[in-house]
Amino acid sequence: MLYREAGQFKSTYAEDQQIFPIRQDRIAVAALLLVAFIVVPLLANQYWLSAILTPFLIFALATLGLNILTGYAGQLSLGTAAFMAVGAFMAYNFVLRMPWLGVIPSFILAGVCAAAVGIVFGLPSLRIKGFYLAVATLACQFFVLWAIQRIGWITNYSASGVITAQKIVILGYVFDTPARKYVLTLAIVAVMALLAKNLMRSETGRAFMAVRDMDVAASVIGIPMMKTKLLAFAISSFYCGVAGALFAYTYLGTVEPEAFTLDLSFRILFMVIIGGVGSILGSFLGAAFIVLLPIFLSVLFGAISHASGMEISHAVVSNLELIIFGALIVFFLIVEPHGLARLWQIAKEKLRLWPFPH
Amino acid sequence: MNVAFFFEVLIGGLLAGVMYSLVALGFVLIYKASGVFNFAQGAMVFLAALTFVSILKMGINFWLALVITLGVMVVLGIGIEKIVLRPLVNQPPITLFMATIGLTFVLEGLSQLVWGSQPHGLELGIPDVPMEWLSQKWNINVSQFELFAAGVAGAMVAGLALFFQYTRIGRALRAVADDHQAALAVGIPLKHIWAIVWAVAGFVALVAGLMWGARNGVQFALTFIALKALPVLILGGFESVPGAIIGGLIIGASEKLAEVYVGPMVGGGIESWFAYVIALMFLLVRPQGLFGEKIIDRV
Amino acid sequence: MSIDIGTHDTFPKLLLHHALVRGALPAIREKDLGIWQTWTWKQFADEARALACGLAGHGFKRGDHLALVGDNRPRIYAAMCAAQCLGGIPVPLYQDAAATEMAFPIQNAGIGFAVAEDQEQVDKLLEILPQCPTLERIYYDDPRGMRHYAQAQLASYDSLLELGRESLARDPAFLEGEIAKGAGGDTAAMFFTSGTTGNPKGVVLTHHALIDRAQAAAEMEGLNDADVVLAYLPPAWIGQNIFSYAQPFVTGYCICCPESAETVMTDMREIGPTYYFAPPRVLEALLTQVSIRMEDADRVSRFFYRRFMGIANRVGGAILDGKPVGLADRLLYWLGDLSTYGPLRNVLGMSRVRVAYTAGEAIGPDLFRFYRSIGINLKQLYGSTETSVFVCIQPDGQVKADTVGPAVPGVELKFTPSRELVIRSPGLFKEYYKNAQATLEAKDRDGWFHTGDAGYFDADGHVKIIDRVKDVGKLADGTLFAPKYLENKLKFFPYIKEAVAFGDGRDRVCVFINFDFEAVANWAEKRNMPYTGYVDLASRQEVLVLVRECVERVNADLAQEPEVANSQIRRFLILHKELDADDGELTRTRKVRRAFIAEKYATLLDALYGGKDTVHIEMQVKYEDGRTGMLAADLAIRDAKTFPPAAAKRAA
Amino acid sequence: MSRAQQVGEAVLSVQGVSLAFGGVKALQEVSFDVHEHEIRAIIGPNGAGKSSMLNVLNGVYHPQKGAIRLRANGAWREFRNMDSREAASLGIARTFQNIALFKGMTVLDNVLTGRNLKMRCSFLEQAIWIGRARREELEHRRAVEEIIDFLEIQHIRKTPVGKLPYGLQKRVELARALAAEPRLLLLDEPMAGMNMEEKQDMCRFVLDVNDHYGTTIVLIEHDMGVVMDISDRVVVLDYGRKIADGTPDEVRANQAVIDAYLGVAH
Repeated sequence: MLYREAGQFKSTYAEDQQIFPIRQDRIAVAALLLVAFIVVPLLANQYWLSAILTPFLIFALATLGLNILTGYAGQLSLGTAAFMAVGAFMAYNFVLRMPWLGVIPSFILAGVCAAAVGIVFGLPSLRIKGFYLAVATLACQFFVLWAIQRIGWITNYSASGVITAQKIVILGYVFDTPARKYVLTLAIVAVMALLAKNLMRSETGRAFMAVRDMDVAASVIGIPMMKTKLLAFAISSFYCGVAGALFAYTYLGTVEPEAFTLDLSFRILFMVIIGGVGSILGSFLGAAFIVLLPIFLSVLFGAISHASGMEISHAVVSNLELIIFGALIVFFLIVEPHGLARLWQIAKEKLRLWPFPH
Repeated sequence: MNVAFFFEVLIGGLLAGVMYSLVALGFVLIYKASGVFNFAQGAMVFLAALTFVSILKMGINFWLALVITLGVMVVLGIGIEKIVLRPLVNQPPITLFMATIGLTFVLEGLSQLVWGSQPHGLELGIPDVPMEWLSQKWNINVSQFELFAAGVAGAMVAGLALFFQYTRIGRALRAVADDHQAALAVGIPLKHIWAIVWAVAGFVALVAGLMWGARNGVQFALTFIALKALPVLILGGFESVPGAIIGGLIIGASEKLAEVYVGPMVGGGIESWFAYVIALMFLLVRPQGLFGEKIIDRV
Repeated sequence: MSIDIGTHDTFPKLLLHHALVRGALPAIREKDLGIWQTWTWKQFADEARALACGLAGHGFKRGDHLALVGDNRPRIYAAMCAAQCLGGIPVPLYQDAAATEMAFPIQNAGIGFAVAEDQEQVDKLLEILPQCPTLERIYYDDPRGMRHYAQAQLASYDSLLELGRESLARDPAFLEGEIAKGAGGDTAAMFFTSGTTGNPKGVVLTHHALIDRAQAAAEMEGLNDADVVLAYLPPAWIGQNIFSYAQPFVTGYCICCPESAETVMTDMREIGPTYYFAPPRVLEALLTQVSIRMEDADRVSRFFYRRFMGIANRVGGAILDGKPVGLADRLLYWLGDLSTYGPLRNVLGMSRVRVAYTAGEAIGPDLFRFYRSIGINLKQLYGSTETSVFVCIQPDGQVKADTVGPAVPGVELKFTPSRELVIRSPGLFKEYYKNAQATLEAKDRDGWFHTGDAGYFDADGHVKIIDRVKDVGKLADGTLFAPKYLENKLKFFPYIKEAVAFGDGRDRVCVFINFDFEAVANWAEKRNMPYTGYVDLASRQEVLVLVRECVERVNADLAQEPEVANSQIRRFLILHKELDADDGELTRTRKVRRAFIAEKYATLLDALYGGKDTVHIEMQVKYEDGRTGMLAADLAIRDAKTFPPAAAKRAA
Repeated sequence: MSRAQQVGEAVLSVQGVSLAFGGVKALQEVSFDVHEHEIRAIIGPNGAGKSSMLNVLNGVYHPQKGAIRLRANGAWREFRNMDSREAASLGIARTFQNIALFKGMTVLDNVLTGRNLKMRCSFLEQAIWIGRARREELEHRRAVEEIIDFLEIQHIRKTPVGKLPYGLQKRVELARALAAEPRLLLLDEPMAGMNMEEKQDMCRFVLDVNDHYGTTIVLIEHDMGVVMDISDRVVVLDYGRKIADGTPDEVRANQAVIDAYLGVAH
């Protein structure tokens, strides 16, 4: 209905293969970015910026990372939080020990470290598949956290293990207010999302999907199994690593192992599934859903207790949240196993063919 | 090095391993029958233990409480199968897996909502003290309770074995595990089977819950023992009951030994991951696990 | 912006002009290998010039004919212009014609050169080679599957182009000279009209005729080089050729060739033409598709669709004509445009259409109104091959469903006593090739062309066509009988695809009817009526009733018009098979060949007039897969209610 | 059959290949050769070892005995156990008996994967999607479109293969194999499970490919009919042994073959 595609023809392959082939989409995305970069920082309040939008972006990035591995390359992983942790702590150390490096390069290097760890723990994927692999990645989760707590050098021998993240200074400009942190995060996430999209629509992405869909055929047409799988782990971990660094620096403000528990890994995995396996857009939708759900619920309960006048104990509320959250997950999986991305896809198709039903 | 101490550790490890096996069994049963990797097993254990204790606390006698809890678990198992898994049939395994994680949250929330979240002690009347004669004779300290737990575990495995061998349902179950089509062909309604399996899993969870609850107290931490069971599973293979037992023993023993002999060198706390590393090492050599069959890629 | 056709008096000269002034603009696009491959005017000109030199190299001389056999493809059009560069005469042939049908034109014009699109077309030409000794060279565009062919006549288009490029490089002056030699009076092209009877006639048209008419129409509609046209009808048909060759050469707009016949819809949607031409049957098919697809929509959207279409039907046309419309209606229409018409135009690929023509046969008022009501400026056009198409066009704001509009500037019109429309226009053809006698019959000494169409001027001087003069007959009682007029009125019902009316010299009017299988099948499913196929449906009571209602509504209609009130339809039958051009029952342009049908189905005709109410028929039928089989059926014959003439009513 | 490239001399020779799974002898001492530009059929009743033979040819299985010899630019090279990737890089492409397409991807992407060995850019370049990587991607798109056009699957270019009917999937798989511009094309029962019309189409395409690209083709099929018409020479396997080798007519006349197909007890 909103789509008016008549006359949007492609006379080169470049046009045909652009990320948003439909003009209306390009306009929408441009508008969205404009709002996100300019309007939001001006209008949104502290709470929204620091408690909702920034974490949403960070989770989206981590989800993107896991989606590359699980959604595109078909390798199930439960160690996401560990890779994030590596990113966070390495970022801390780079900033701490090589201040001259600058924040962004430190983050990138942190991501590279995460990638290295990812490759190591990706090695089993060459021999084992499915849940065996998933469980194997748990080893990473536990080992990494253990290592961080045990190896003093990593935490710079801090007693508590909880470290305050250093100020973010880029070219002398200090990112200290929520708005600034948000913008920084947004910029990084936007760029990395673009890179991910490019990667997934070119040879690498196809190789990933080929391995996912039918590895025997993939190797028969010459796709190198080992390189592809490890690359998937590396890239995925890199994204998670950077996400971890952002998590510590632009969201928590502290670097601490407790932030990167198995629970977080599951959260990210949920975001992938709810958002849509093997979809970049899905990574954002999923993150938004999981981030907003608890907030929505607490608001809801707040309203209820306010309306009914009776006081609901905090324990009850948190348990109810837990239940509803879990139930919703299940419900969602039953209703739309392909996630929000698929729902969006269907809606879009309808809009494009309107007024025809199909 | 002190041989007696070594054996003490070893036996302790083996017995701890049995405890792992108890949990692992629950996973195996369900995976075998319905190919679902039921991450909620840990939560079920927690729920079982918590329910049982809470009922005891109401002053109901032990056996009655046991029966009631068993009832609850069976109903729960069947409910899960009907509400969660039936609608997801023919979905890719990962989807089912995710569903069980969602389920975990529900169960955790539910049990604490109903019974409150404060920890309870659980007294089965078997003291967690070393066996005198052993300690006197060889100066090896082995907990009575752990022996008892081992006994229970052994009994349950035996029971399950008999159940599989000699009951119609049991045989049906094996048929399903081997080949769903075949099972259908011989006229066994799959959904019944699955319901039953979940019920049985509930029972196993109860037993595990009692043992672990009695050992570490009934508290939220119980949910994490699922994580303890996972290495056992990859070691023993998701589909093999004996695998679960042997795997448990290996993990338990090696973990304890490592904890005692290797731990200090690296600053301790290695039990959180050591089991996984063993399992992993093992997998790299034998991808299909201890008892799993070899997978051949057909072209 | 209109260019001086005095100096640029031939197509090659026009091409060079465009290559000069708008060399970088797209001249022609083709959907190939997944994208719209584009030729600029410069590339087009270079291709044509090189090709011309190639042809010259193979001995193609001034006055030679070049047969073009293929679908709309850039290279076919390039070849067309190449021939003209050398003062040769391109002769486009219908690509879907059978080999035998191709033989006549080639023999008639003694054609020596041919450009064929692909293996399929080459095979046809090779098949008739024995009957066509003059045919010396065949150039094929698509080399797919051509490797095995050893025939001496064959050469690839590319090789020809190669040859041409070399010789062009060697001596560019030659071609310039050849082009300069060309004059407006020279023959530009020859189109064979698939005559309803006898052999086709080669219509000879000069550069001046085509260019002048193309120019006149272009100025009338303000066409310019920003316009876009989809070339999807046979290039051998003047109707297509004028829009995809003559007019772009005059105005410099871009034409687009679909990937294949199957993908026209999607390709049209992608391209979004601004200038569109479609014969009524195409528009009809589109509308049928729309309604069928809307049937599948859910209740709510169907409801809104109906409501908004209702509004459009009421005020859409008026708004398009710029007539005064109430504010409330304008608002509603605006909403409708936002939610329905706009999206509909979009999915039809007509969002950008500024001017749309329909012609070739009469168009149903409902059909016509539908397109105008959703905001597409669809207009009627009258013309023929002999007149370089443009004779009458409805100017914006004076559009009617039942006329073809007033004369285009430069055209003189009048009606002979026998109601025949005769024309004098710069666009008239030179002659029928090697057929002086036919030429004389068609074009009298004072240069009036006898169209053979019967009709009259309506109140505002618009031409109204009712039928072919030769078909206009008299019933036994002497009242006027215009079969085509009746047939069209019947065909305007969505359920009726073809109709053949008889009555000349008889006491009453009877018709054969083909219902529209798609529409009726759909109708049957809605009533969950099981059926096995066309023949089965044809024998159903319900269908007979359905058709009878249509016939009776036509009768009611006829009763209102004094001249034809007495030629109401008394009896009809539903044919057991769909009339088909391959069986010679229709012309390639899907006009019914009444005489032929009357002869072929004499038994049925006798039954109709013999007063029987069923008739048994057996006949050979050809199935899609080429097999033939016997088909036997009992056809029911029904009487239709007739109405007293309006005049009589008034009297009463 | 007249054709563009005349059949040349041998490019591939299989020498005394034996393959066994555990106790099962899939192939025993099988030897034959394949000439350049020819269409070579391997036929035989079910379980004759045809698929195993093909899997040996492109390194999916490794024979216990015997060797594969390939002639690459003039020189012969011998392989005992090459892996399937090596085979691919040597210009051997194949299709599978039960379609092995990438279900989650569009037709276009599936075919594009066939060109992965020709892609040179690093993943970093691809991520940035400028200059070389972009150019490379677009060039390969062009090349792939030629093949899509050749096999007449333009209309489904952007449909996910999962949604396609069986016959078309087979064609897409052929396209993917062709995208690698192979010297040697292995077709594993290309006509299995097709109706007569689809079979004819597929035959036409196989012939066209062989003719237009001059690709050497080895195809296996268990029903003799179709294959006999399109192949230059035929190897017949039965119970893992070669029982006949020659032109279709020779093979048809061969008693052992007739027995094998009529199922005479061995």
